[in-house]
Amino acid sequence: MSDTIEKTVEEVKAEGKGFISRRNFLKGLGVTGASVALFTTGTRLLATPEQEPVSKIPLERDIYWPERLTREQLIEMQRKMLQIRWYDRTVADKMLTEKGFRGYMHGSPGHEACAVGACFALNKDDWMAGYHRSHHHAIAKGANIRKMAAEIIFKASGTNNGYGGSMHIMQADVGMLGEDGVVGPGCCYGAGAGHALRARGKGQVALTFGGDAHATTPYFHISLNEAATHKIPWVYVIENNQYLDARGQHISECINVDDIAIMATAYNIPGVVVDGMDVLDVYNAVKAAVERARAGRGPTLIECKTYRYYDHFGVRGAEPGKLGSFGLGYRSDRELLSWLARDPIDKHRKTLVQTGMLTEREADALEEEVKAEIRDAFRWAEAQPVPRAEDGLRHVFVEEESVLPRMLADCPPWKTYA
Amino acid sequence: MSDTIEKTVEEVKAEGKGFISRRNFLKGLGVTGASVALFTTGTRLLATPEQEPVSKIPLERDIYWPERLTREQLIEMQRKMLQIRWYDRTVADKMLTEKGFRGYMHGSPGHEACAVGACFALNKDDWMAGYHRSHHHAIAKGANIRKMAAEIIFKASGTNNGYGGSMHIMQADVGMLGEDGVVGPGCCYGAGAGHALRARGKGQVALTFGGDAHATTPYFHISLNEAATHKIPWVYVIENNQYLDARGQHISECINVDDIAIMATAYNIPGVVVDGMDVLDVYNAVKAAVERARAGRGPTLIECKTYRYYDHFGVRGAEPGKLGSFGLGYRSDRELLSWLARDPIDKHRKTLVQTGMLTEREADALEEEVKAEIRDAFRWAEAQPVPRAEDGLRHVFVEEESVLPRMLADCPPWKTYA
Amino acid sequence: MSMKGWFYAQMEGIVQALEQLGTDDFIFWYEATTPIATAPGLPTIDLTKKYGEDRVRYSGLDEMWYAGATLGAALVGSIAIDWHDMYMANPYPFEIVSQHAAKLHHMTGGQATIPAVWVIHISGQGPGLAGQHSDYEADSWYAHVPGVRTVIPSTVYDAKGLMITAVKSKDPFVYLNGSAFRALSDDIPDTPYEVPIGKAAVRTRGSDLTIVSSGQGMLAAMEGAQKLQGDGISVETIDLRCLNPMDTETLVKSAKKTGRVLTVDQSKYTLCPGAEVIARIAEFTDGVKFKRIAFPDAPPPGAPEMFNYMKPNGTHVYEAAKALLRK
Amino acid sequence: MSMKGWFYAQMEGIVQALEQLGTDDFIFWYEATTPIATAPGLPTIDLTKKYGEDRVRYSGLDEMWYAGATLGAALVGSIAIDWHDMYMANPYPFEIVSQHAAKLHHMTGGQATIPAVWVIHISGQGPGLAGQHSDYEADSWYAHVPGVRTVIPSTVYDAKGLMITAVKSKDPFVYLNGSAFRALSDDIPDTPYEVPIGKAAVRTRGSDLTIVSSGQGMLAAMEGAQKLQGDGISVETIDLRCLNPMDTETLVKSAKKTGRVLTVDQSKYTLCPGAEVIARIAEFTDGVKFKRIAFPDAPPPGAPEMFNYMKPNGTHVYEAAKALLRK
Ligand SMILES: Cc1ncc(C[n+]2csc(CCOP(=O)(O)OP(=O)(O)O)c2C)c(N)n1
Ligand SMILES: Cc1ncc(C[n+]2csc(CCOP(=O)(O)OP(=O)(O)O)c2C)c(N)n1
Ligand SMILES: [Mg+2]
Ligand SMILES: [Mg+2]
Repeated sequence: MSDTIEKTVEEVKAEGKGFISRRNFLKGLGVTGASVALFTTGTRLLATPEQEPVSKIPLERDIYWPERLTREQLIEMQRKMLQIRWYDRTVADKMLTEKGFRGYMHGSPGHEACAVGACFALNKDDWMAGYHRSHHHAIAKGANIRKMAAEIIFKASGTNNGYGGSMHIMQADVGMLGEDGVVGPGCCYGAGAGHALRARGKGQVALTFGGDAHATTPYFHISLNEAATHKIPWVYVIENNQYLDARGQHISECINVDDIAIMATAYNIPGVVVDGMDVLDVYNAVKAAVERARAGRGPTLIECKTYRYYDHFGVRGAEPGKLGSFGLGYRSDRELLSWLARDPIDKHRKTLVQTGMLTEREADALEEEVKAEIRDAFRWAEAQPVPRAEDGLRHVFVEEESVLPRMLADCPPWKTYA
Repeated sequence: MSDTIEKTVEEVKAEGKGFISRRNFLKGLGVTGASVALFTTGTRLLATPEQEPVSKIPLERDIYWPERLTREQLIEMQRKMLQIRWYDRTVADKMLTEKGFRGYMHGSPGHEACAVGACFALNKDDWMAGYHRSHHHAIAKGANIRKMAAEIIFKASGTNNGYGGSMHIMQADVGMLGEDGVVGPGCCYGAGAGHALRARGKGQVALTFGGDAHATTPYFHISLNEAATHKIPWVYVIENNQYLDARGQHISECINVDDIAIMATAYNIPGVVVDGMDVLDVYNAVKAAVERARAGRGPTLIECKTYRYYDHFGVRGAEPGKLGSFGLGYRSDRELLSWLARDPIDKHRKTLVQTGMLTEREADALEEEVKAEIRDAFRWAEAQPVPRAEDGLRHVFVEEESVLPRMLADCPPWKTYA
Repeated sequence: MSMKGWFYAQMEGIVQALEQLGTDDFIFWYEATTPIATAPGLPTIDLTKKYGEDRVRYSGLDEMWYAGATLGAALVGSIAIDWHDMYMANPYPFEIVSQHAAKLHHMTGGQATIPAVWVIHISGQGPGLAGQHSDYEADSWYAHVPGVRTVIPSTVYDAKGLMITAVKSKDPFVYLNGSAFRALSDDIPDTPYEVPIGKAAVRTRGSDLTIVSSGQGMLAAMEGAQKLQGDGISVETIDLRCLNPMDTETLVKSAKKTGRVLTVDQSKYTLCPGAEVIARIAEFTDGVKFKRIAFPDAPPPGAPEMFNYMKPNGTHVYEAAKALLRK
Repeated sequence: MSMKGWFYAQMEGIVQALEQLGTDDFIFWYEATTPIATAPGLPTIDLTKKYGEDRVRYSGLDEMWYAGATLGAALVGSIAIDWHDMYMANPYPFEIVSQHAAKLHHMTGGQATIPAVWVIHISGQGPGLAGQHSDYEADSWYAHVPGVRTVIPSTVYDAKGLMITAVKSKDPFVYLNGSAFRALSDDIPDTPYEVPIGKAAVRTRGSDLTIVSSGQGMLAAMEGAQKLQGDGISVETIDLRCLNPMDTETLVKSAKKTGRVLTVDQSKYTLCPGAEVIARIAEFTDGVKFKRIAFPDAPPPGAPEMFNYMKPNGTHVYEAAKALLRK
């Protein structure tokens, strides 16, 4: 790690290095103009095109991390984003068209770059905690997609054996601590996990994903404060899609600052705003933060400006075969279109094609391959058995086969002692 | 309110106005050099001699509020500080010397200027929430000292009729919401009170006092965030005495910033550091914040750098008739002495004498008067009756005379239904 | 009398209670449910319009904040309501309710009054949401806290009446609001009325067997009672309505009459409200036979197969009652 | 065997459990009590020295933080202990324990394991501290949460044995730690041993009357039992030790034998653990007579006159037993 971490933005800028950006990187590859100009959303929160540190402590900037990715990795990023996209589009279409489909989703389309960019910065044995909207996180961290498809329709062979469903997918063996139906605590147990990992001394780090509303919860403060004070190897990635739930409350009505990242100032740690629609931008920042954490320099708060194409929950305003939810009332279709125009998958595809890593045909083929894979996954899932009713009494404890069916007239002790 | 509130510190400074300080005020009165140079505490948190806004939004600075206080008010400040000092010194001495004395205290000596400076900025019908160390707040807000003396020894005629004791003194009719044995929530219900007061439309404001450890609690963040977002007329005064409890943990081990006031940046509100040993400095800042709140401009976070002369709780290291606790281990006696040298009562006395508001004799007489008053209060308290045992079952509800004595063999329903 | 939905009844209760108190000094925090209620042929109730945005405040996602803010508003004398409709966040207000709201009147020797209501939604209703979003435990948590009244309506009539009682009271209330009742409508009075605290409601009168339940447990209890009546069994069904204080007298009198008591809870078995019911009856009368059914001591699973198996229903009640009658 | 204090026994339990598991991968957060324990003639146990500051961490005042951090550490496979000795802050870990720790194993279909112990101190002991600092309610709150074992020792032997059981278990535990026991010493084994969960301890054997209690209630229960024995009454005294799961069998067998059950709780009356005791016995056997005493449904007042009157003591137990025997 270079010393520049401890310098101010201005100093680094003055030195004329450190700000090796996506633009420069692409320029280096002979590609310019690839980044689409960012749309603004009125007077609301702006996405910023370059990763500008908000707090006084900047992240290390003299390495542009994506430069070090291989062609295979850059293509793998695209594959993962496509998997996420088609997984959720498939769920959306099923919700719209299949009577009796018992899955549901908090759709992640729009957020793909956040999940994939961040998870690519992690090793397999690093841990990641999701939130309620975490299909994309699970896939990005390498969860089994078939089992995920089975889980959201509560099949006995789902990731969680049908106990959890869409909001609680966990896959421990790929380092996914799980989604969380309660908004907020993920940062707290994520940072706690980081604390334990440091003690273990194997250089692992932990990462928590959160929505913008995380910034309004009690856990946000205590976790950042403690993680900063104790230099816990932990990265906090906020996917600021600007809205809370299906009421459509805008985050600007819930906090008094333009960028959540500025809150890092209260903890004297780097707070960074990145373009959440650019997988390389996200990767660059998270990778720098992960390196910083691994080096014992403590946590980083990263805010990805992003957007969710669907409604908060479910498929209101969506049409089969079409991406996104329109006419939601709390947001304009124009706003949605402006974000669709910056789609992270289109963008990365362009990068891959323009840099000669994929031909247009190969890019198409990749997409078809993923679609087939997802189609298969859901077919497999549908063929799986449902759980047995009595199994609801199992898995309450590791050390107890099952608990008693206390709703039954002949619950065992009744017989035993009567 | 002038427009300067929305300007940056630099702009205001450039205009050459706004920073009318204690020094300037005293200079205007022909007194200079009255403020004692501040001691530092090694590499730890520094008290800053002038009230420097920490966040980007400064408090209005073109009025030096103490200038508008009458002689009577300036003397009344001294009286209140003396009452606090002698109330707690008396408790300390009694704890040290009277076997069977059943009161206790989290001593406030050292903090007098914080309480008095802040409460003088409030009207009687403004509300104030204390914390566990709030003898000084109660007295500063005008609570009945006799009844307080009775309360801490659990007399039936104490402020709380003996139900509360030292940690829970409340006096509603002077706008004191009460102390709190749980560290943290006071900011939350304080700000909630402010919200309700605004709706009532009578221009009232609410103020919460907190210790430095408040900054580590979940309530700190959510209250400041919501109060800032909704521009709640509320002022948050942190008395940073640098230590947590009797373990002696220093606040710098619990937060990652030098000044708690910087945390205001996360909420885009003024965050101000003041000299908590200078009653006028505290008053000036809190008064500006109160005016700001009343004008509908939202909350302010004010950090008073201060010190507690006694141990966290009780009288370890103290001697009868002597001020302060020495030899505590977790802090050096030298550090304590350096703060004693900046005593807020001595300082204000000097101001009063040097500005001709009191002669030395009158100042002495004031002190004697207060001592006698406190002596009387404790005498009165000791003569008061203790509560009746069964009264513990009363006051559980407003609308129920008393609850049932469920520890008794003959608890009423037993008889009724048997 | 007119037909009103559950929510309309509650909103009407709030407005009428404030009218009776003659005050507009009222603060209401909400999260997911906009306080606008309609009912066919009746005027729309819109709390925000009526009292203004400074009093009726949408407060984002931070349940801990508005639980505490509610206390603060009440402490300075406003009637304050925390409309806590995020059941997965039920433990959040717990600190403020148990350590502050429930203790301050006593701890201040009668000075502090807390005219506040924490309307805490409990769910546990549908399958598919799993552990956190379909939980039902908060009844016993809050009912074990002294210094606060814990009520739990299961009829539209009580939803309104208990709301009026709670809002008018100078004491703090926890008003548990079962999500299963959201779709319920009933013909209830238009004029204000109170449901007294500490008085259980006898929903069916009978002499063979007493069934005691509360909140959403009443759905299974009533279904079971009907089936039993179909078999010619005379069932007395008691709806606690108020968990703390609990109506010992009604319970004991019914138990003395029938000699058999079945408790039904959607809450988790261990220390469910039914445990308190049985303990009270057993303490104050002899020779009664008891049976208790409840949700097993397990989190609710997501899969409908498992969840529906575990949630007590009318058949469970019917069979348990039969077993108890054979005892 | 050697004389050990309460705290020493617990620290020894932790160290021996880790030794038995053969792991050092252990995280311990504490607040007011430095984990250094001494006992006459025995080696000092200093957790910080033994495991390092990265594992044994003093974490300021933020109970909510380390309650959650404990969960995180456990989720990634470390044995994690939250030494929560701030009883006035007992509701803080409640969200994490009830909504996460207790549900995650089930909600993940058996994947997540949580080898964590939340050691939650309860007080309620001395007068003078009033409502918040001398409270005793958390037993029922936590015992009503399924998916977590709630244990509550009242002897030095159990303090160690239950700690070993809890630390070695792959399941989450709430270990309720009564402040009244801090000064207790006893001659207990030096070697590791476990106290089985779900097994109550019979402290005195008898045939006239069963007294059931737990935690600090045991102090009054044992005092009362002694007095009764002085009168020639044969008392069976049962210490629950584990509130959830509760040992129904031991309770029912004793009740069948004596026919009379008195429960004693320092917890608040409504839904105190004794309510569950009575309900279980009443469900599974007939003809037993019951009586329950507990702290009244009121916050504990500060003044000693009031507090000492309300806290159940040996005389209360004695008199209640006498009344029950006359019944
Ligand atoms: C503690 C809590 N409160 C409320 C909810 C209901 N809820 C679920 S998601 C959500 C909005 C979250 O917004 P954000 O963090 O921005 O994430 P997004 O859904 O936009 O991805 C709300 C209010 C919850 N699950 N948990
Ligand atoms: C929630 C909670 N945790 C812990 C405690 C125990 N405690 C009482 S005061 C205190 C230290 C508070 O420090 P600070 O806020 O700096 O206030 P000070 O005592 O220095 O005035 C602690 C840990 C408590 N009362 N409440
Ligand atoms: Mg969002
Ligand atoms: Mg302090």
